[in-house]
Amino acid sequence: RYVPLLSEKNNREVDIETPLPDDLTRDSLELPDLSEPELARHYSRLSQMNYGIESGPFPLGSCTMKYNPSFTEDIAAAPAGAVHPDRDGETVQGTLDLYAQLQEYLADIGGMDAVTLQPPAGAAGEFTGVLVAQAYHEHNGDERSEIVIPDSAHGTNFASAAMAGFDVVELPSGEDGRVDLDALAAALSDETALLMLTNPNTLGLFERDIVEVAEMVHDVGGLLYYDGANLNALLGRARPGDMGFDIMHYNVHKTFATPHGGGGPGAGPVGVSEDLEQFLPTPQVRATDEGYERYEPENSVGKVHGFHGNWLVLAKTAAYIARLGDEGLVDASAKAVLNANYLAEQLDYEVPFGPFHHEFVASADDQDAADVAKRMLDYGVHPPTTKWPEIVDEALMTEPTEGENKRTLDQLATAFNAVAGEDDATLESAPERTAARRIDQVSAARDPQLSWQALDEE
Amino acid sequence: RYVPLLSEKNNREVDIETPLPDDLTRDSLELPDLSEPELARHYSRLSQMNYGIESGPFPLGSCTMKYNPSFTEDIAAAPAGAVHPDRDGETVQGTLDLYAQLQEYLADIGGMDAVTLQPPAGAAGEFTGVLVAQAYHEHNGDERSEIVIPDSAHGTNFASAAMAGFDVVELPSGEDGRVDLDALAAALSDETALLMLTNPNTLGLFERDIVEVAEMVHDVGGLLYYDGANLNALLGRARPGDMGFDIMHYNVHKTFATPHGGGGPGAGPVGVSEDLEQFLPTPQVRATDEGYERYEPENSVGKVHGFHGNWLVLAKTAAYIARLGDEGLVDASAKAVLNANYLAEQLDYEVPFGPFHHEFVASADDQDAADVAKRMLDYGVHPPTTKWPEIVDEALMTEPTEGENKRTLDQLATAFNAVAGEDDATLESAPERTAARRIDQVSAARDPQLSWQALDEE
Amino acid sequence: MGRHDTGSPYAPHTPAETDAMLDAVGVEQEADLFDIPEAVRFDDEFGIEARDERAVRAEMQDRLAENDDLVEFLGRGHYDHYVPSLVDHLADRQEFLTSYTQYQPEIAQGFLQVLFEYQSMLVELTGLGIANCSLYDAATGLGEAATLATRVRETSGSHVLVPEHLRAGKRGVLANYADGADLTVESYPMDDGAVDTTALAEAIDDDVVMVYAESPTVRGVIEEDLAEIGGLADDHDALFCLGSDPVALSVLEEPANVGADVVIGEAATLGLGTAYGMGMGLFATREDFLRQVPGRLVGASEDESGRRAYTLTLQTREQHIRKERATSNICTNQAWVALRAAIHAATLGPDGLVETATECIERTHAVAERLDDIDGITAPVHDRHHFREFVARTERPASDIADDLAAAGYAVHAVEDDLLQICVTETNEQAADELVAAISEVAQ
Amino acid sequence: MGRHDTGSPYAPHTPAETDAMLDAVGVEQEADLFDIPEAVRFDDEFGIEARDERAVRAEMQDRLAENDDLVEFLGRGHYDHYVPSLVDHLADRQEFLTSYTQYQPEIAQGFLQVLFEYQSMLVELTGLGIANCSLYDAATGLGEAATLATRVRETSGSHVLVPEHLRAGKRGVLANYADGADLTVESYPMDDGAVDTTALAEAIDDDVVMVYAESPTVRGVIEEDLAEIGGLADDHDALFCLGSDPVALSVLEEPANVGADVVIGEAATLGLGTAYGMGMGLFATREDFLRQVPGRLVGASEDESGRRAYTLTLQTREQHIRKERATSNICTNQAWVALRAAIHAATLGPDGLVETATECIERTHAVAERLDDIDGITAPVHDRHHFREFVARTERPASDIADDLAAAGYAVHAVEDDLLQICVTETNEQAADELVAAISEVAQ
Repeated sequence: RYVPLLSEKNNREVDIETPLPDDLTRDSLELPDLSEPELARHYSRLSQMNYGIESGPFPLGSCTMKYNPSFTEDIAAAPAGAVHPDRDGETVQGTLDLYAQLQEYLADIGGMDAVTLQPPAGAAGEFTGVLVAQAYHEHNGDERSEIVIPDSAHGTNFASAAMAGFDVVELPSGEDGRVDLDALAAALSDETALLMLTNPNTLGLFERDIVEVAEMVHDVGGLLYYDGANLNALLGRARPGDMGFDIMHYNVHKTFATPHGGGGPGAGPVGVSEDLEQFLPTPQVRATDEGYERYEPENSVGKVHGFHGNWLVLAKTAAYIARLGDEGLVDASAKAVLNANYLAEQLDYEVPFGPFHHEFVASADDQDAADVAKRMLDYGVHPPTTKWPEIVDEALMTEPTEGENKRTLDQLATAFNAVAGEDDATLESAPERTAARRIDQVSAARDPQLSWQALDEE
Repeated sequence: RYVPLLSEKNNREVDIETPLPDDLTRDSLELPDLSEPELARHYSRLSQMNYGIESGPFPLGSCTMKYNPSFTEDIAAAPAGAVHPDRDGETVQGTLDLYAQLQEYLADIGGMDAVTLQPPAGAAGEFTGVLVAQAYHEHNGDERSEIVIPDSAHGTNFASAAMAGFDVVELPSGEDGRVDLDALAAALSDETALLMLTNPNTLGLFERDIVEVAEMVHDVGGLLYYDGANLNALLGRARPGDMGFDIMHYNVHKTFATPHGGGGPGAGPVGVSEDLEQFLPTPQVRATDEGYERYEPENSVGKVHGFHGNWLVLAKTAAYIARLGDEGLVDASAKAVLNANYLAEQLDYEVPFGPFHHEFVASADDQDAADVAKRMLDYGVHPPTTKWPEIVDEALMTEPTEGENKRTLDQLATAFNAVAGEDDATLESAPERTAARRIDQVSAARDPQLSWQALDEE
Repeated sequence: MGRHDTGSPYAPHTPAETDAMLDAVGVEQEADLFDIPEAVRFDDEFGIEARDERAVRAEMQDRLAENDDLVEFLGRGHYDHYVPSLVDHLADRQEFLTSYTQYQPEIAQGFLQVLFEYQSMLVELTGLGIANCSLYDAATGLGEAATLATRVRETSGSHVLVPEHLRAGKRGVLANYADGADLTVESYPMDDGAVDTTALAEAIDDDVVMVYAESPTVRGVIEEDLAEIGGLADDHDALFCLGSDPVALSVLEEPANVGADVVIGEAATLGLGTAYGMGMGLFATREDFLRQVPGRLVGASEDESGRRAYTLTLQTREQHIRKERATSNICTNQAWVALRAAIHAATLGPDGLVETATECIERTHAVAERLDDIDGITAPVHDRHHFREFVARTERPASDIADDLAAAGYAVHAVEDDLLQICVTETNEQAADELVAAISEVAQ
Repeated sequence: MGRHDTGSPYAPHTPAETDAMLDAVGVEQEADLFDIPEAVRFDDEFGIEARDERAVRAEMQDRLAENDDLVEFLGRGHYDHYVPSLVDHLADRQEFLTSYTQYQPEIAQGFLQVLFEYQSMLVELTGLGIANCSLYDAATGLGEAATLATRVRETSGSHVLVPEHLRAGKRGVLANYADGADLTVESYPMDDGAVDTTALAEAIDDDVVMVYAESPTVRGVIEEDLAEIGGLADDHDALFCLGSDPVALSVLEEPANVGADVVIGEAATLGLGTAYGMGMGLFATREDFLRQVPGRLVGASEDESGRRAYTLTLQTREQHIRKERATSNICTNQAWVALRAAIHAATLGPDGLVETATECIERTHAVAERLDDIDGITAPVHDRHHFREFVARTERPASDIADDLAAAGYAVHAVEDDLLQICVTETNEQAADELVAAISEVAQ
């Protein structure tokens, strides 16, 4: 099941002759030179060595790997949508209409007052949100230096805060896995620009004290940021805006079923409360009497993407939301939470904390969680996220999503439980039944070979 | 790797209530009831248990399994082409233009004067051709009862002749695998309506005496039919019309790369010489001063398809021919013939007869050809057509097509030669490395179970 | 581009590979491989200029754009139902689309299982014991049914009876199949759009090998006397062949229950949508006729390890083994369309199928009633239940009205001097209001 | 339809399954599973009406059809090259499209190998030792380059220098990235569309951490003094970051040869076509900066059986491990677009890439010359070599001309009061004659 690199199949060096002076051009270019049938087989074969959402369950915690409806691809591929970003607004009313509609859908779903679709991913949404918070404080003549983030938060929260020049204050989780109000009180100060919170948090737990948390943050003059990674747990049941969050991002490639593409593209729209709309990136889209127009918010933070964000992804998002409607969105969350609870119930591994919503974190305890994952591959399923969040020993962070049926959940449970009963030696030699056996990641990092040119030099 | 039947996953019986009187309707309907994510996995999984042209070489003799360019799918899917067959000709000028162009392309390539695109497959083309020959003789007041067919011909030739009510006179091949002129002379008479010939024949041999053959058939008042299954050997090198053939069909799903679809749809356009145009099925398409129009040939044989044939396939055919042009067509044949000759050269199996063109028939000799094929599956390639034509012992009828590169041909040769050196026991227990092991076809035929209902009754 | 500028872009040979292979074969050039007598060599050109992929796409799409963009209310045997995106997404996977007939079942289990599931769905829809896994279309299915009749009947006969209202193309194909089996095709009369069973009783005799009827008919009429027709056929040892389609069959009485021996029809009503008449013939029949069935059959079996597996079966019926004694000449069929139909049916599920069918009744009825309110239009002409379509009587010549409607952007059938035919499905219903308005403009 | 009429059509639960699962969990109803305080429960509705797949497709396509159908001659950082059908065909396979980031490399070798091949192609195109496997777009790539500069420079600095001609959006993104790193962005002047190296020499000092230049520039000018710019940057221990794209890089001098430390740019010029500005950021840099690179890197390794295998590597740079000390916050990137670009590049091959690039020079030159013949138009404004696009000076206000052209069916940029910008690729060249004719109509 080894597929040679394209360059091993046939590389070719061609001389460069152009109308340009020679000193502006390269002498030659060496790249793979293969025919279409050879390429079709190459990539078709490689695809068969990859696991997608139609290959089986994909219970990666915090990743919301749900089924991606294929019809949304057709909409994204509509030729009428393939317009240049610099087109005059008057000549792309259809695209602006779609942006305006999606802004409204997302604002409604999040309980926010305004939404920008520009951030091209969740982390870009976080960075945008942090910029908005920064702009808000500066606008008030109140520069603040700190962002408070729970220890169970996604790593991107920390990185996004740092990127904008903030100091991060890490908030230790309480014994129940949630925000500890005393610890929060200790962390907050008049330097607190923002508290970034995931709710339900990465343990799948709803922050029961969210109203108090919001009050405390607001009392010191800070803002609240909602990390939307886990929004799939709450659709139509609770809205970040109603909980007191001022800013949030949406991971449309999680909650709204746009395909993850092996790592992207996603999109990370950001919603804000009314007061903060003036700081959103430019341009925004709004309806006027004559149609739709782009405009620059009064005190905009400027740009977070060169153009208008990941259009193809946004089109799929709008289509998914329109397909589901109110009832479908509520049902998606209900089934996602039901699936997580049902699956947790079947496991032999201990699942601390609770009650959880769309995901749970089991503990592999005296097994190595990473080995557990490798061994699960042998049972034909994708394993959960492992070793994170760190507040659970050997964490197996599991999010089945609403897309799995009972039979598949039972199969998953069987895989988990089979592995739970196996010894370390078995786990360490796993996987045995996959195309590639366990891959040596340590030497890959010690002596990085990042191109076929690097391999050739060996 | 077992995938339960849809009905085993979830069947559901629904009561039927319609505005119709109850006695016109059924009481209930029981069918699989699954959600889209479940179906996507079901069929995606099944596809992974199937071997396509992008999975590897597919050297089935007489099947011309060449690479199917994906861009032709886009053309076939163009919404503007999705018109109803009863549309007034004036309102579907684009479709008629494409038909007219394809008729012309095919006429040029075959050296024919007129072409009908209506037959939906090669065998339907044969039947159409036989009907045309029959109409021709009847039109001349000369009813004839026999069709002469070489023993090496495709089984469809015999069946198509019989379908039209003709008696079949089987012509034994000569010692060189070609038509034996003495045997032909003996077979011909004033009852001979048609000689059906494949050229190169199924052994890959060009009928060197084709000019004499044509003369002999024409001398007794018969017509010559060219089975286009092997046309990929001759593109731009020789044309059936120039050899004296009066009627021919084209297998566009072979020669012109439309995908075979696991058994269809194909299309089997039929070309005829000028005198026979009047007998073609109705409607034909022609250019006029005002555009394109459909018309009924004067003495048309009528219909061989309910509408206008397999439109989607014809659109792909036209696109493929336009993409290749003269040079591409000539090159396709040249490389197909080169590949067959090169591969034959590498084999340990004996390859009788020659020189061959796009295909050859090796002999497994004291091995069972069907077992050889099963064993080749274990080497990851699709085997050749086996046990046919019968004039070669334990035939391995092999057609690599132009779509394979040297490396793949070498891999194929390695597989052939490895199997050639193995013992019967190994062959009989093959395949060992496939998803399904050897399938019991005898009991499948003895006790046919043709539906899940039949399985349930067991 | 580059080295693929000339020659076939789908032949992978580099110049060096070509040379090496020519060497191995022992010839100087490709031309030397062709054993073609001088007299029949082709030294001319076709004059077809190669174009790159982009140019061919643009050219073909520009050409097709010459088709007038009309909203079609057309049926009469070719129907447009919405095909879910999932069908394309899955059916276009190369493992399905580009595979060959399943001669090596060990590496074709996926396609075989889908065909087996297709057969099973058709068994449920028809109530008959066997369904093959596709013929070309409904018309060729009718032809195959007639030749089946000659094979399964104990005594020979010379006639096939078909209804007066029958698509000409379907009758034409039947005639060609019948001719080779020494059969002639004759029509029996209809009364108000349905079979005139009294007249049929008079027309039928022991020389008839098969009686054909349709429900819905080509005019969309749901036949009410199928059991009686079946009885008449049975009385004369004639096969009763019923024409229908999978959507209609999801609500209509099972053909098996009204005595049908064979069901043929257009199964691409699921899976394909409007395709200029390209279709897929469904063919189902009684188990008694198992060894006389035309076309491919997939059967369940086991592999050596005892696991269920599928394979083409009863291939001894087929031309590649039985040659001129085969049950049919069909070889390449419409397998991929059957796969599409199966996926489409599964996507709808039983509820979706029944809902689609029910709408074909309700929606058609509603549109006919609205047309009947227009001066100059009577609809439906036949006082019957309809499915998908109906005919309307016009005062003005029907073809004039059809032309006016085409100018206004709508395509309808003009089936006789004073008859229009209109077909409504979920894909054109959004324009039904406009059509009614347009007809009211031009009806008089 | 049917049981999937309500609720999510993508949740497979039958009512019986739901009940069984609720039982197993020990609750009566789904609502009981939500541990949400009363005060923040949402009891209202969004008012979004669910529509079926067909309706959503129709609605969205109707909406997009409201876009005017203009032939676009637009570029300035977002380009339309023809994407071969094979790219869609392969990239849309669910195993690629719907997979996750390759955290379990044993079942993700296919995607990893494609990304490794993408990285390798970029290494060839840039001449630099490392390419990551995508950032969001060129603009964010520029931002990441600036923060990289602060990390790799031994002494701190406070400035980034960018060219006077720079897309506002790109500068805007850079400014936000720079701000967090305590950098300010300043422009250096250009002369006749290219870098004014004398002015740059004056502007640069040791407080500059990075000098950015583009070739081709936002106006399509091929920069002639890249080595000099690189030298100036080097003299002041500033990184030299070059903006370009894979098509241009296939013929232009390797960035490594002119002293570039980082190459950023829009790599979706291969693989994506016009997509309302959606792109994919290429990011290549010198091996020295390996552990400071932002974004994902795929490395070759071996599996336990000793066979070559691929894996994400050096993940300790990334946010999910290093948190606020990560080299970037990027997590979800544009991997699938990188896969598309890699397939597109492979489909073109070296000849095809070079041919595409050469046409970007020749075709643009030819169109500029023809415009120059029109009274009221001077083109190109800059006496330079151009790639894909150029600016033309107008006598009438440029925006008026652009409006008139839009009314005639063509979209061009009005970049300043008297400057139009026009981009020509293989996808609009067929309309270039018409554009020239249209401009000659409205130039005065």
